[in-house]
Amino acid sequence: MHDSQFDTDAVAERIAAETLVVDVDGYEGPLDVLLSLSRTQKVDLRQISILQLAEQYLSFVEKAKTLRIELAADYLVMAAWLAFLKSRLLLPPDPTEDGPSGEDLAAHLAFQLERLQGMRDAAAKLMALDQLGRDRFVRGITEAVTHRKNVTYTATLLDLMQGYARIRTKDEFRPFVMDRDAVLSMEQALDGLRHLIGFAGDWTDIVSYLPEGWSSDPKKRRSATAATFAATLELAKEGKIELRQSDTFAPIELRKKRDS
Amino acid sequence: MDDHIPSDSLFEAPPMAEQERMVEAILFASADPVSVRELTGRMPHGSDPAQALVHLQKRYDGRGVQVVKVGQAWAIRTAADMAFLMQRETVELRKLSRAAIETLAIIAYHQPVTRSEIEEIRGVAVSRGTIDQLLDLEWIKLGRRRQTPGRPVTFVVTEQFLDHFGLESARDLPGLKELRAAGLLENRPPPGDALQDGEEDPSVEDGQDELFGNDSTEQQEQEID
Amino acid sequence: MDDHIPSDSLFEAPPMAEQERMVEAILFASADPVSVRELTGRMPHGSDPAQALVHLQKRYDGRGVQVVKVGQAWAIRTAADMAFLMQRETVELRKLSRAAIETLAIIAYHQPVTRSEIEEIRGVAVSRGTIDQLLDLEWIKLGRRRQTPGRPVTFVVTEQFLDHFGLESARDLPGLKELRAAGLLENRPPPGDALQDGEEDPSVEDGQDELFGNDSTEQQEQEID
Repeated sequence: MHDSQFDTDAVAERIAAETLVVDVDGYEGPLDVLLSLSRTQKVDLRQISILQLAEQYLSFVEKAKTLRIELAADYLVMAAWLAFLKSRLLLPPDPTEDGPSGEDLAAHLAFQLERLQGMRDAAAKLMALDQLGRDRFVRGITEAVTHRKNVTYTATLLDLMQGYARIRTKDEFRPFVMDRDAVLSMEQALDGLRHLIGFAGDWTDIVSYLPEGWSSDPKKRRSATAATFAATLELAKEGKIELRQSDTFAPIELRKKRDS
Repeated sequence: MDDHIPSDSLFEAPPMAEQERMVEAILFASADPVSVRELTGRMPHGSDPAQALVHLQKRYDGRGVQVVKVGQAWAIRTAADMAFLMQRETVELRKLSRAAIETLAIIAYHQPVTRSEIEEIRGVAVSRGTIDQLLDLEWIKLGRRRQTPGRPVTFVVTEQFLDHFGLESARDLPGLKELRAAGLLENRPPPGDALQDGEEDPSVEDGQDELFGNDSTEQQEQEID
Repeated sequence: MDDHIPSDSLFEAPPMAEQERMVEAILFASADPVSVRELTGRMPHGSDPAQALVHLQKRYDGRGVQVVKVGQAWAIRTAADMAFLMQRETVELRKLSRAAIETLAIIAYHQPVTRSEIEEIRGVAVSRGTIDQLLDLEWIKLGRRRQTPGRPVTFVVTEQFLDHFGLESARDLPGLKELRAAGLLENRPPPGDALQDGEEDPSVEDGQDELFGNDSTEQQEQEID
């Protein structure tokens, strides 16, 4: 009799333990476990005994431990916190200790439970509303709004000017190569000088060697002067002529090298 | 503003009865809610769709289909008591997990709400998948960032959410008043955390104000601005 | 047949007003027109959808949507005179392509100008489409034929062109020098040019002439003569 009674208890315990295993999986965190446990007190959440709840939770965790159920860290954190809360609630307040009282902490936990329950109820009410596609339906035959697109092309005067400038600038680079009527190249100057140095017996200002028509126009004169000067340097290097300048900005003079 | 007065006199708006027909035609043609702004854009110049909607809504009162307001938009939906006729049209709703349903409710009732606030209420971490699923359903979206350290994003419910659950605005959520009266929508800081949470307090109260004070849609528009 | 009589008496058919609501909801939500037979199948036993349809059709008479018979089935459709609401005309402003702008600019600055001249100036072929687009926009038109072998057509800009760009005449187009002063030249001119510009004021004005004169204005004047 006794034995069988013991067996029955053992079976019941095992079933309870298995239920617990299943339940742990089903729980949405420690607060959810607390909320479920609070229902066993069969009182309004506002009248709940937090102390009793803390004990229930701690025994839940103990049971899980004996059954070697791995509880997630947050369940253990909650257990530790509830153990602390329990001690706060049971022991007379220590006047030297700062921080919230056990009652404050308990009240907050009660608030959290009530709030979670409130949200659960709200979620249920929400899902019970007339949902689209289940209770209420949208139009079956819809008409798409046809978009007639009228494309209007636009351009501003600025676009036009930039476009033109773009083309013209492209042009300008071409003439830079071809359009050399105002530029005397060193080769041209050199060619001219080679012919002329034979006549340069004495010191002569290089300006007098500028080709015809290159001395009046300032732009042409500048270009021709530079080219001619470069050409004289070349000829001096070749040893064909000698150059001299008496002073800064004084005329540069050349003469045929006598030795050659 | 000034443009309006001369143009109103230049182009005479159609009679209100005609405007009502137009709104009716446009709403019937669309499965999605149509905003008053869009109605205005599609109707002849000078039309007053908001006024026409009032007439139209009254006309469909008690009919098999209803003219309903969804946020700032309007739609025609079958009356809920006709659902039994609609087996053929019934859409298989994606089965939402308990976590997803609770998270949705928390966002709806507490919006704008941050992820850590959701976690604080549920007492458990919110998985990325849950948020993703709700975002995917277009029932929630990102609200404006909370002006607290870290500037966390907030979540708010969408017009599709309102449309799906047949709500005109988030203020019409069932049981909202009771929850509020019971103080359960307050973000009450845990005792002892006072310092840390004290900083957040103003913004928390902002959140409440946003939910009850302004329309959630208005707030969303502010965000866009 | 015999089955009918007892069942009619067993299940009372809903009132006709309710049946009308049902038909309304079904027609609204169905993706396809619904036959009377199907309505009968979906509605409560003893219903008379044909009769309900008559009522419903009358109710929607003159509304923005109509209850219409499509073959052997019924549907709610937009009233014919509301069709205009289902079209949305949008005017899209699109920038003219670079090729078109350049071609237009050449025509404006060099008119009258032949296609091969445009190509010579641009350095690339001008597509037929570009010219067509500009003709289409009525910004260019055909000028008189050039009195050269082949008598090629020339292009000139139109009144509409001047209107659009706010010009009194094509001669009001800014010259190269002004473009450069306005910083519109993308590439810096070669150094030699800058010198020229700086020193030779008369030649600058020459430059202007070059712009209009050299190739274009002279031709233009010849043509006009």
